[in-house]
Amino acid sequence: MVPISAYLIVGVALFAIGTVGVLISRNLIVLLMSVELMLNSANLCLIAFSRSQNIMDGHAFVFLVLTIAAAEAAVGLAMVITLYRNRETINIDRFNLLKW
Amino acid sequence: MSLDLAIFVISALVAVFGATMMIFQRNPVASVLYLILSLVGQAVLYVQLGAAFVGAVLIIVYSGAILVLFLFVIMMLNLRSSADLGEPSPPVSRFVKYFVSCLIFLELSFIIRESLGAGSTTSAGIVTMADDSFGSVESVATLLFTRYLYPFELTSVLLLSAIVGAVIIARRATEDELPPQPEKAVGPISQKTNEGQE
Amino acid sequence: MTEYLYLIPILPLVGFLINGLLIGRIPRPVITLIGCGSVALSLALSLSLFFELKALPADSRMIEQVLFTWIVSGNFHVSMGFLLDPLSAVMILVVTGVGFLIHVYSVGYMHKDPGYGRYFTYLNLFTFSMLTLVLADNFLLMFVGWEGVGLCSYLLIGFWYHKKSAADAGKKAFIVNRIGDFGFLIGMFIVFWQVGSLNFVDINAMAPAAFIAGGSLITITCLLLFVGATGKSAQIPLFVWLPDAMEGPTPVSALIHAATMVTAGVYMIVRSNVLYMMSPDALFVVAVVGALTAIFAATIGLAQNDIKRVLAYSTVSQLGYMFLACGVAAFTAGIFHLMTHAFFKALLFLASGSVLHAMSDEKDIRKMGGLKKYIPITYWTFLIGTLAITGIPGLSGFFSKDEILWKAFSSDYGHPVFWVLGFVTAGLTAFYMFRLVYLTFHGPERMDDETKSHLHESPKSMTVPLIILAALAIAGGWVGMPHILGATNYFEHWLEPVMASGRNAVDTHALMSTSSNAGMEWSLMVASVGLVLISIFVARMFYNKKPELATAWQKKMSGLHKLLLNKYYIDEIYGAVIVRPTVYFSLFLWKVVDVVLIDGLINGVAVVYNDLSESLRQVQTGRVRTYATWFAVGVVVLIAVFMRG
Amino acid sequence: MIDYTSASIDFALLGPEIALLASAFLILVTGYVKSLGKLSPGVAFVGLVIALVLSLNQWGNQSSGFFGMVTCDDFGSAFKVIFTLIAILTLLMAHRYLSHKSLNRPEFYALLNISTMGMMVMANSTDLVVMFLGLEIMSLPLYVMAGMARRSPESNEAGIKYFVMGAFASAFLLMGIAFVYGASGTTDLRRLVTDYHYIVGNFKLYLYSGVAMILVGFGFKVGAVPFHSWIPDVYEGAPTPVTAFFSVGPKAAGFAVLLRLFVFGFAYIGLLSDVFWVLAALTMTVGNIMALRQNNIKRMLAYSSIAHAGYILIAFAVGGDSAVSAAMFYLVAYALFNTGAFAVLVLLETRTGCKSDFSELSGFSRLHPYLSSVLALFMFALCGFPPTVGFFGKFYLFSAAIQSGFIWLVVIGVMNSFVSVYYYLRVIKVSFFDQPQQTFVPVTYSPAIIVVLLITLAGTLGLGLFPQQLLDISQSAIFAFL
Amino acid sequence: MESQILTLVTFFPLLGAALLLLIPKERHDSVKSIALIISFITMLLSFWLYAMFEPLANGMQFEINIPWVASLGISYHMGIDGISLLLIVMTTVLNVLAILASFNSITQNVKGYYISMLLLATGMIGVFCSLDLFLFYVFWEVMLFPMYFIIGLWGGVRRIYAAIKFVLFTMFGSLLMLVAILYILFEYQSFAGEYSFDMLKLAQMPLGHQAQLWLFGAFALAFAIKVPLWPFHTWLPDAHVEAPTAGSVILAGVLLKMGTYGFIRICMPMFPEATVTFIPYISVLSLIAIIYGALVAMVQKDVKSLVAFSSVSHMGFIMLGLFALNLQGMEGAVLQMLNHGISTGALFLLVGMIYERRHTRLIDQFGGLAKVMPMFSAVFMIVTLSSIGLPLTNGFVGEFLILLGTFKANVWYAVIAASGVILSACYMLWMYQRMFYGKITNKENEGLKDLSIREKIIVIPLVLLIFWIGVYPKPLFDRIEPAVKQVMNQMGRSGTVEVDEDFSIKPVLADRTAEQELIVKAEKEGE
Repeated sequence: MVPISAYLIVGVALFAIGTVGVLISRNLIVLLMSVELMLNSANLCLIAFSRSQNIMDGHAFVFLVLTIAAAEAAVGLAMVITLYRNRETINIDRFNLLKW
Repeated sequence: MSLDLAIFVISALVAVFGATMMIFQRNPVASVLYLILSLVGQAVLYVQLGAAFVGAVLIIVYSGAILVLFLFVIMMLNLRSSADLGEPSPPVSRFVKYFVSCLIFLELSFIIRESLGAGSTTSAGIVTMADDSFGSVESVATLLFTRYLYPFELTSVLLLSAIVGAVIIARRATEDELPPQPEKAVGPISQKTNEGQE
Repeated sequence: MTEYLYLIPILPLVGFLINGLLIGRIPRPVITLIGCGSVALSLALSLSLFFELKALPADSRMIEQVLFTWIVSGNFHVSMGFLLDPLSAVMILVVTGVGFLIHVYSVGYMHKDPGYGRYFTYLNLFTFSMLTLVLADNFLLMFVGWEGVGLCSYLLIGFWYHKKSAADAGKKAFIVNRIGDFGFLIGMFIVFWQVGSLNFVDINAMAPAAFIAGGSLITITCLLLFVGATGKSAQIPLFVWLPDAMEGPTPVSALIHAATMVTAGVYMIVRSNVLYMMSPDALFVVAVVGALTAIFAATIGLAQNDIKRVLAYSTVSQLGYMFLACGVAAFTAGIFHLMTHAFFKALLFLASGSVLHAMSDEKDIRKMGGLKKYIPITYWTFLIGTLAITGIPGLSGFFSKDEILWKAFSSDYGHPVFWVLGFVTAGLTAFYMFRLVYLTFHGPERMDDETKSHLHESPKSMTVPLIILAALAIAGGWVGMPHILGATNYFEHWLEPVMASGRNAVDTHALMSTSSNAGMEWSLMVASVGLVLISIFVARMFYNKKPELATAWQKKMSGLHKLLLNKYYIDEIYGAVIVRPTVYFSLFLWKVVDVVLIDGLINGVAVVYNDLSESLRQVQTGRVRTYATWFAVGVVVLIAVFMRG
Repeated sequence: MIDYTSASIDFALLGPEIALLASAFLILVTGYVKSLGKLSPGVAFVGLVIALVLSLNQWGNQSSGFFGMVTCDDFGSAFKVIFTLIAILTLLMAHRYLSHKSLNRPEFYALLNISTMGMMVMANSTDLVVMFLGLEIMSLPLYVMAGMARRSPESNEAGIKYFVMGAFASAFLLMGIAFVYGASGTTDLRRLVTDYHYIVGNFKLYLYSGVAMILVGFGFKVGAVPFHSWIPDVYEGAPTPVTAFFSVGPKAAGFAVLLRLFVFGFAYIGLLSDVFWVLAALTMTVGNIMALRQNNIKRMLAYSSIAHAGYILIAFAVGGDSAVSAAMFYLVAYALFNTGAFAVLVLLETRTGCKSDFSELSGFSRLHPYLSSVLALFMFALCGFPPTVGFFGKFYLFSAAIQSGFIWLVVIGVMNSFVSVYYYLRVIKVSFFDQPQQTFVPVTYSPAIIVVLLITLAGTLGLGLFPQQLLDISQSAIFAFL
Repeated sequence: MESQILTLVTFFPLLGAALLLLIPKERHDSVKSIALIISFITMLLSFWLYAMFEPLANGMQFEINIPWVASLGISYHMGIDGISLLLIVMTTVLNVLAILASFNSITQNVKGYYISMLLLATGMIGVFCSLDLFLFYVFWEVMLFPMYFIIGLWGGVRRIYAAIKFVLFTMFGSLLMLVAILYILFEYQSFAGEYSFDMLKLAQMPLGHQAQLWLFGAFALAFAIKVPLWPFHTWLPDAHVEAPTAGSVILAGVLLKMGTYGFIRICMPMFPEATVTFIPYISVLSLIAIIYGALVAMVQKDVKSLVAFSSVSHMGFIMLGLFALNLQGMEGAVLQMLNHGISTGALFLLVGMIYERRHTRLIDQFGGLAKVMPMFSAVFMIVTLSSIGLPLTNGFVGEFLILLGTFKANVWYAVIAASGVILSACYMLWMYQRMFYGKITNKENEGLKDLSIREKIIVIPLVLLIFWIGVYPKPLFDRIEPAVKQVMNQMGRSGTVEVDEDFSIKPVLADRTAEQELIVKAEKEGE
């Protein structure tokens, strides 16, 4: 049998990869996907913990999180569209009118 | 090497691989596809953890809907890999970013390793097979409609606001909006008028 | 009448207030009436009180009148109160008497001045202050008068304020006096904290118990008070202001800088004779300073060419005599000389004023000469004054100066060296005074024709006071004839009650050993008179008979002459050592400490903050990924912290 | 005591939330009918007022429902009142501004109400899941509102920055909740408290790291350093009424949750005090120092809001009843004068082309002595001068800290308010002392904004002079807590 | 009515300010006259206060104590003793004169100006009335804004710099004071079990030595900046020079007194032991201020900054007198607080008058003014003399007592301070000479008008006060003495210091340790 911690480590690893994605990707869409990935990795952890605690609440929570992720994706993508319309780029580094 | 372990290793590798590839793609379409790959790997892990229903939802809703939405937007905006992505960050800054992320990973995995098996309901943190109802559609549904009724209803509000928000942000301009300003900010705008102190 | 004691100072104050508040609105005759009248009333009152006092038995000649409590703070209690005793009686007579004459004189002297009203206002204020000074029953009220006369001196020296030199001189006088006051103040503090009172009567009674006679505390106290006296009475090292004070109108020089104010230091020492008697060391210092000042100022007087400056240095010199007297515990002699000096020096100044009046304010004696025939009254009165100051027997100056010289020699606190210094000074005095007389009134007429055409004798209002003062200069000394001449020293008897307490303070038989050596006294007297006569003769040789001799000597000793002419460069030394460094130091404090250090530090902090802000702002790059990086760093740290916990 | 296990589905507990949601629905429905679109601010207002009344009505009512997911107590009710008040003020000042900028869409009001509802959800629960959901319900509309001015690159940018950072923070928060769940098997704060011996004994590290990440998530919302960096950009770019709402609403909600979690829930973690000590000191210092050299008033106020968050964080380091009530008091105070300051900016910005740069204020007082005096008063309140409520808030907060021995933290706080004087006074300096650079276009008032100004002004001065009432409320609100 | 008179005096100007708000701002004349009337009535009220005040009586009078924020022990507690009484009277008088003096010089934003002046008056009077620390602090800070506006709006060229410097300096100190106030609150709570900000109650609380030192330090810093004690003085010249005339008058006349008042009202009764410990430090700083202020004043080119630095010097005297901690020194210091207000206030008023005529304050622009403006020069002379402490003017009485008291406390302090007396004569007379004496070198000075009726009305009361206090200060001492004694008794109550029969403060620590040693010795021997 695989220990729960292995699953958790995978979850954490995915989380870290998501973090890397947010930190390094200049493409706004990839960045959004990285955030999604982070949410998903948290979900994986939730499921794993749910398993280890043998309590199913985590499953319900994951359900809710999926909804949240969907909502965020919708709003985020809408913003991407507007940004692209206005600025014709989705390079996140270009959006630095506001600074200092 | 048991079957479980093999499945775990493979799907974990797929998940991690997909995630890694996702962030390094220049072409967003490829990114989306890699993310889907990763999600598939994760879904397998879900199933292994006795969350078959949630795993299924992950594939159906996530890969099927959300990521398609991404694809849809990418297509709509006609983004290519050659789209303006400017200069990559300087190596130092990139190193810092990797380093920080690694630290997060190391810290969290350290915590997991340290807590291994402590007080777990299962011995040594090894998951035993749960009863059938664990993770089943019925039990998840029961949970959602009893204890998690209120949060579940709240998600509807969330979705509503997301819809409204998406609409209001991304809708076409109406005639009552101001015409675009003469010096319409196009493309890279880097200069800023925030200079000159008193 | 004694209940009207307070009116003596108050009357001039009233005069001051009326004249001052209505300045520019009342005609001159009224100003004159108020100005002179108030002093005249004071004089009359003083005379009547004097006689009233005289009528009392010798040991109860003391009238104290307390008007109201002035300052009270815990056990510190000072009242506005006046004390009339033989000493202050003498002083008020001198002040009101000479003061009145000078007021009258001023009517003529100042009649053309646009600041006539202001002048009398100041003069009345001065009279008020001086009377307060001498009548005060405590140190603090005395200090009021003390500072008041200083103020009036300042105002009157700078009377012609449009002249820079006058304004400078006034300021100098005030500031130098303040330096003296510093000592006076501190001395007063010691007295108060030791004795518990500043009232003279209390001090006289309690000081012997409060201080250890001959101890260092009493010496310090007396020396500090003496510092005050040196400031007011222009002694070394604070004499520098007095010659400059001659920038004021001449009657002012006569009143303030010769007859009354400058003698306040002497008065103060005599007033606190109880304290001084307890400190032989302090007395010694007083004597030394007095003697040195006397000879020092006399030497400067030898070379001056300004008629008033010669008189000014002679005043400094004579004041030195008075301090010498005090220093050898011959307080009576000091006061006696103070009085006679008031007469003849006022006379000399007023006469010189008359000369200036005639000479259209030309002060340089090298441009005078032969005035004798143009202004005879002035000449004769001036000559009487000169004879009195040089100490020609029979005139007032002789008696007082001779007594001082004798006491300097014979007193327990005296020393032959003091006598020698005083003796030489007497010779020098005779020389420069007659130099003055010869250059001014005799010999060729060196003034220009314009001036010559205006030469005239002064009006009555000026000559009459001169004549009265001349009479006083002759006769004023007869009240204090020495015993060896077979006369009664009324003056000494009169002041005896005041001095007795001082003598009682210390167990001493001093001062009384004088008459035992009549032969010595006679011979010293003859010697000094001889020296004076020789000096007069030499002066006559140099400045009347053979002027070329004077120029020859002047050439021969040009270095010395220059030194004397420039007053030993004392002003310059003070300027270089004290004034200029202070100014530069102040500039340093302002420009460096204030602006650079303190403000620099504070502005520096502001700049640091601003720079910090400016550089921290750079962190806010506007790039989301940078923000996320910081965010992630925060997370790492936070988790790390929690992991340890 | 509250019956925490109640499974009753008692909608009365959700009265204010339902009112807001209903009004949002109504707006959305009517909004698509052109002729009814004008009604939407009114509908939103009515919804908010009803919510306010219902919240007030809940005062003293302590019960739990929905399987323990909804906990109604005075603490929550008090915060609900604060949220609705803030929303009402925002609504009042937003309407004309939005019309002026052609942003007056019915959806805005719906989003405002939904966001407010999200805050209520946050304040009204002791369950991490519900808190998280509430946070999202609050945040999503905010992201949208920040980016509302679609034609303005700044607004776009503000929206996307807020969104990216918000989502990033949410991920951490979620991970944190997952870890806490992993440690305890529950997300209910009450069980986390009652079982803490067991949890700490067995899963200390899970719990601690989970708590750390939860702290990150909510710390982000309140703008604690180093999770603050979005604030200046977003505040500057967003439409000003929205910024006004940002700077107090979500902050108050974040603090409500943080107070519940960290002062009461996880108070047994001894480390927290030190962590918050550092966070507070860092937050106020960074906020103040960076505010020093700003040229845009909105941006300056953004940094200042970071600094004020730092002051409030002192209460967390201190812990205990008086600190919580002080934090609540300060939040109300801050909401009042900060909203007031923004209301003046809103007025200014209704003139064409004005971006609230400092230079645009020069000579302001010549034309508008009263308005500029009011602005000055708000600045004084932000500085913490008496007799404004800003002073009393700080006073109360610092006194709570000193009583627990946090003298050095207070000294740091005090030194920080000293630094802040400089930049707040700069507003006054520019508007009063500087010569007008060009002709100053007069602002035009609307009744609504005058009401806002009057309310905030009255609150700023009135509560500063007579704080007793509010003090009592803030003190009694915590008694019914948890 | 009688019980509320302090409230009335304090808030009457505020009421007036509210009234002014209603006047249209174009109507300058009615704004001016209403402001004047308000301040005048306030002055009359303060005279009434003076008349009703019981001299030679102990304790606070006209006390009011109403709970304000009960749960924190904050109350609206007002009451005055002789010290506050005199300062209040001085404040109201100076306020009238300052307002009168502004009639011609303030032409812009007239209404705002007079509102600020009246607000300022409320703040100042409030500080002197407060017996509750919180209330005190509120008034203390409230004063800040009107002054900030007065300097910043109606000031000179560098007004903005000066205004900000003024506020930042003052704030810096007062914020630390706030921390100290909070700490006291906490200490008192653990001592008495209740919250209280009542100064009288707090003075009865025993505090540990260490705590006293810190608290004293925090309060002292705030007060020292206000005084201003060297080296915290650099805001003063800037603020004085840049402020309009009335601002300078109030600043010098009243605001600086708040610092010294704070020392006497708060620091000394509450932290007696620390006060004694701090004597040498504060005294040395005061001495530096005396000498330094005088020296720097000497080389100033601007009359106002000269007067400002002279204030530094004079305030040094006051501090020195206070920290002599004996009756003479403290009474002298309190009296000197009034004197400095009158003399320096008068100086600033006079400088303002000449500034109105010539629009310059540089000394070398003047010269020979005595000829064209005899009355002005005479008054200036009187004020100058009062400032340098000539006997029979007010300055002397205070300065003398300060030096007398200081001499008892420490001879060398007194000696050094007394040398400041010399220096003050130097710079003042030098300035006077350069401005008024000599020939008229500057053509513009030739046609200057002498004092107008309004200006005479301004200066005459001050001149009268100068001489009244100089000649007959006894009524003032009758009011000051019980108050000072009360402060000393409050200090003595703590048991760490002792008031001897001459009313000077001595630490008893040394004796006590000796006693304790004896006990210890006895115990050892017993064993």
